[in-house]
Amino acid sequence: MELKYYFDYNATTPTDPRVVDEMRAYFSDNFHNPSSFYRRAGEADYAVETAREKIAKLVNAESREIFFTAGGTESDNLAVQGTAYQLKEKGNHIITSQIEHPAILKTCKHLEKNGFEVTYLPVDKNGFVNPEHLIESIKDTTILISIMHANNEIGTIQPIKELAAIAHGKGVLFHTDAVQSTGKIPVDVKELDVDLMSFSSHKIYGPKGVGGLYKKAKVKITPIIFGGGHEKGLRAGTENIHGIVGMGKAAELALLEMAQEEKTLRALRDRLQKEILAKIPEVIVNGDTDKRLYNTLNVSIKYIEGESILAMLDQQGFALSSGSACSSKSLDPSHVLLAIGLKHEDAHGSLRISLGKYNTAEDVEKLIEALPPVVERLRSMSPFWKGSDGPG
Amino acid sequence: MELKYYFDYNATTPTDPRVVDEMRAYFSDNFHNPSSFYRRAGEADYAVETAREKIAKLVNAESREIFFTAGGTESDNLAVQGTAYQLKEKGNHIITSQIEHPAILKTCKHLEKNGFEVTYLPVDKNGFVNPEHLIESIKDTTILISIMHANNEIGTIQPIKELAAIAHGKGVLFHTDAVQSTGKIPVDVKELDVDLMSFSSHKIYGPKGVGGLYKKAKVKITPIIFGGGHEKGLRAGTENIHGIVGMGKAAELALLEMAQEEKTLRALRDRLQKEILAKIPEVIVNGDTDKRLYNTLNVSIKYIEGESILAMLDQQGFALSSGSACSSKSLDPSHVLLAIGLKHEDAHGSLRISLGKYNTAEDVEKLIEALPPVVERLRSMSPFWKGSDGPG
Amino acid sequence: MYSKKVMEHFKNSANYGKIENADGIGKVGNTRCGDVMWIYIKVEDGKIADARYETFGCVAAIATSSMAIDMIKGQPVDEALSITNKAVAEALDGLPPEKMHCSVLAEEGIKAAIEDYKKRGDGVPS
Amino acid sequence: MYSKKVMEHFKNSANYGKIENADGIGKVGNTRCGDVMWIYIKVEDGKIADARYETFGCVAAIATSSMAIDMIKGQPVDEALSITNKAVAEALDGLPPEKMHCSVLAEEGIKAAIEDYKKRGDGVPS
Ligand SMILES: Cc1ncc(COP(=O)(O)O)c(C=O)c1O
Ligand SMILES: Cc1ncc(COP(=O)(O)O)c(C=O)c1O
Repeated sequence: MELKYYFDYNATTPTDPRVVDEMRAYFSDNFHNPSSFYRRAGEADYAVETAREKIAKLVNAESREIFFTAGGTESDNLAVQGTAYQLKEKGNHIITSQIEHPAILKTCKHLEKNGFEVTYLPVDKNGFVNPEHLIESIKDTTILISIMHANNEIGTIQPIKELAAIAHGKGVLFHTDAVQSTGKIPVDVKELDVDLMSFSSHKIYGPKGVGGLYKKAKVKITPIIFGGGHEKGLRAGTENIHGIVGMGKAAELALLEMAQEEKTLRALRDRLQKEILAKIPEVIVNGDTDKRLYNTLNVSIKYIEGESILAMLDQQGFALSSGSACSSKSLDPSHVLLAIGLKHEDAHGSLRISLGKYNTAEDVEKLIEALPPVVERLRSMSPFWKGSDGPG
Repeated sequence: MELKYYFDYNATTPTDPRVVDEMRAYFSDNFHNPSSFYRRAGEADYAVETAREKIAKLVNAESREIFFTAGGTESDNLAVQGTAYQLKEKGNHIITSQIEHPAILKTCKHLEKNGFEVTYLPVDKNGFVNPEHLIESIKDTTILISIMHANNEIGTIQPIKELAAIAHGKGVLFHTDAVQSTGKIPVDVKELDVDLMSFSSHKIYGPKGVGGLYKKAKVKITPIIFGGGHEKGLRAGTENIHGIVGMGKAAELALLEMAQEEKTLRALRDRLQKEILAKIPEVIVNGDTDKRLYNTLNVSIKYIEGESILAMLDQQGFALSSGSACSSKSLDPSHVLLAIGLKHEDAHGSLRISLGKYNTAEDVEKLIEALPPVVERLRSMSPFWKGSDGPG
Repeated sequence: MYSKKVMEHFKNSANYGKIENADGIGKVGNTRCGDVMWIYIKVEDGKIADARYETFGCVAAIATSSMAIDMIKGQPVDEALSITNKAVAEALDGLPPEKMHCSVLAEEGIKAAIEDYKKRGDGVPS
Repeated sequence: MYSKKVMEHFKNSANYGKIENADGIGKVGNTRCGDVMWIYIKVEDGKIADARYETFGCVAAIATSSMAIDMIKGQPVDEALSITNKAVAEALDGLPPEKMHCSVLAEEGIKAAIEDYKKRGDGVPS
């Protein structure tokens, strides 16, 4: 594991070696199809169900309320499309927010082309949905509200419990995309009282290619992938046993180690924030600084552009991400940063530092050392930096 | 690897240890998100594209025509739903066969509830679709024909080239579910001239949880999972890198070793068939005995029921499957066996023996020894066996 | 999926086979659904002196047949009549939900055999 | 994703910064799209005696700026005018397709700077 200077844990995490160990037996030995008849198939089935229990425990659900998918994106699609198609006779209106992950936003755009109406709630400058706005947006035809738990770019944590209560007060189902929060902070489906919740394995040191959906027992949704009746008919396809076992182990470890990780990573993140603000002038911290994922720091470094910063840092071995258009392969910068009111140039100049359990204090010191000269050089190239006329 | 007496390779295969080796680096080391900016992400991207090339080579496609999914079921859904929704303005009629995998049949049933009309072509007693029937079934509104390449239960291999030519003669798109043939027999998308083709990793000694769709470059279909624009917008979700790398390696190995495997397994399968027919009276071989997967043997053992046979064999360590209702958790026996005209009791009494590269001549001899006494005992319990009145 | 008891009865059942000149035969089930059970009984002094089964069916069908025979052998006919499918399933330490119909078949098989016996006693040949 | 040439120009570019009392300045691009390029030129005897850039933008924007400056320095003004975006991109051993617009920006920047110079020559102050 060569993880020095990796600061992009919100994008994906390395699989924990203990998770890899746990999966090892499920490739060539316990590889049997869980729905087959013979005893070895029973062992595979048992492994899948044990993983389901571990995940249920992490989010305080019942095992039978956990359904496996191929990842967070599929879970989001299943929740939103599945509810929309299930309830299309009842109504066609969906409410979500402007700062959701593309897995939600693009799914909603698709539904808009197919007879559904979608309200995209704005957020305030810290990234919060306003509960009043939510209340005002609910109509007779509203069938689903989907608001993410923690934002992947700025880390802002929404008051899901309050928002779900508003939904339920009006008899509307509530989904939350908890891909960034599950396994990082305590997530309790009973406490939040959500109907549907998405999560993903590779964000919490589990393998890629597997995720899950919590679905409250009494809630009915339509599948999006049909076939052999796996996952009680909600998601067909031969079970990804090693993936499921891996995600189960990752969930178990997350539950055990979450509190300690929070302590360590919060301290590292806070130090990074303090030092960056102290060493580099004209930096904006994006997202709420209180209700925020403890591992996430998003800053806009004024007058320079994010991809250039990433490239300079990459030369020195640092892996980070940016909300600049260039690094995201689209023309517009991060929709999240624009939604919290950033000017285009400040969104282009953003840097997301997301820490994880393999980050050390040394990593952090190195980044604190490396960033100021990079910024200085790029600013010296910029027409907007001191002595220039400012942005045109 | 404890693979003695495993005869259910059509259900799933163990991951080849060479494939596991190849994947090893992609859990904790090269775990980076391929679409990120930094250099290590470029390595992940390279690994994904290299795998894509290997798969393209196996089926004689261009790399850019290969799209990764979470498995054969998702590929089938993407092909059928994706074409249906893409072309819904053009027409609403789909043609498939009665012996497709549930991934196709259930998807078609779902589409029938949503304004589409589906023709399920019957097959003859060997499992072949009649090209004349296909021609007669095509209407002005037909937008897709989906016929599987090799059947998973009886192994019958359809004349896809001929069927695709019929489709194209009428300007209709053609999909084939090649989950059971890809990697086992030569499958050449250019030769077959199909527009879409599904395949799956875990049927060819690759890991579970990954599969793919071949889509001819000029064919346009609608995604079913929306999000971050992965797979050129056709299938969103952070790439399952280790899975993709594993499937790539499996494809590479399949291409190299397919011919040798065919020779070995065909001999073993033929010996099994000969000995079973010689040692056990009143056995029917299901499926075409000529155009059939070389690893597959499906027999109906008259007067007894499949689950009981499986259970007796399981006691001795043999893993097989059956088309009986009991072993499939539904009330009806295999829809494939009924479609080729078997009586219910003969479908219930079927046994599928599917061989794979870890089967040895000894395995086969043991099965040849084990089966007759099991059949004898169960027949002695059966009201339909000799001396009884026969089925009521 | 099956209890140990079920597997024991499935593997070691000795109660199968025809009874020539049975006093009652119950034929239940059909091949469509995959389970057919024939129950043979021999009655002496109002008690079931001997009983056997012939079953075409799954593990559960064979095990419930076998258990049902154990349960009625030596019993007065009218007590045998009162044996329920639940009792058979419980005696096997339970059955998977989708297999409960096999125990129903066993109950029906016993009832049909006794009915057949009674009809014959009434002078009505089966 | 970027060629070695691009990365060299990005890392080692020395052509950046203002020219005080430049004879022409070209300001192109906008912050919405994330790339802004200012090209400064100093003209002597009809040749571009000195040139510099200031760029807010991605790796490609900085590298094309730097390369463009290399290409026009010492050139007669009218030859500099004929430099195309393709020539800049080729000189960098190519650009990813989605970054070609940066080379367009470089071409436009040069043209704008020369235009500005010519205007001033016409007695029209910028
Ligand atoms: C908030 C959020 N939702 C959904 C996803 C999609 O999850 P996955 O990459 O597992 O498909 C991600 C990460 O990419 C995310 O951060
Ligand atoms: C013919 C056929 N199609 C589709 C599938 C589904 O593939 P997967 O199990 O990878 O979802 C299978 C196997 O289960 C199959 O045999």
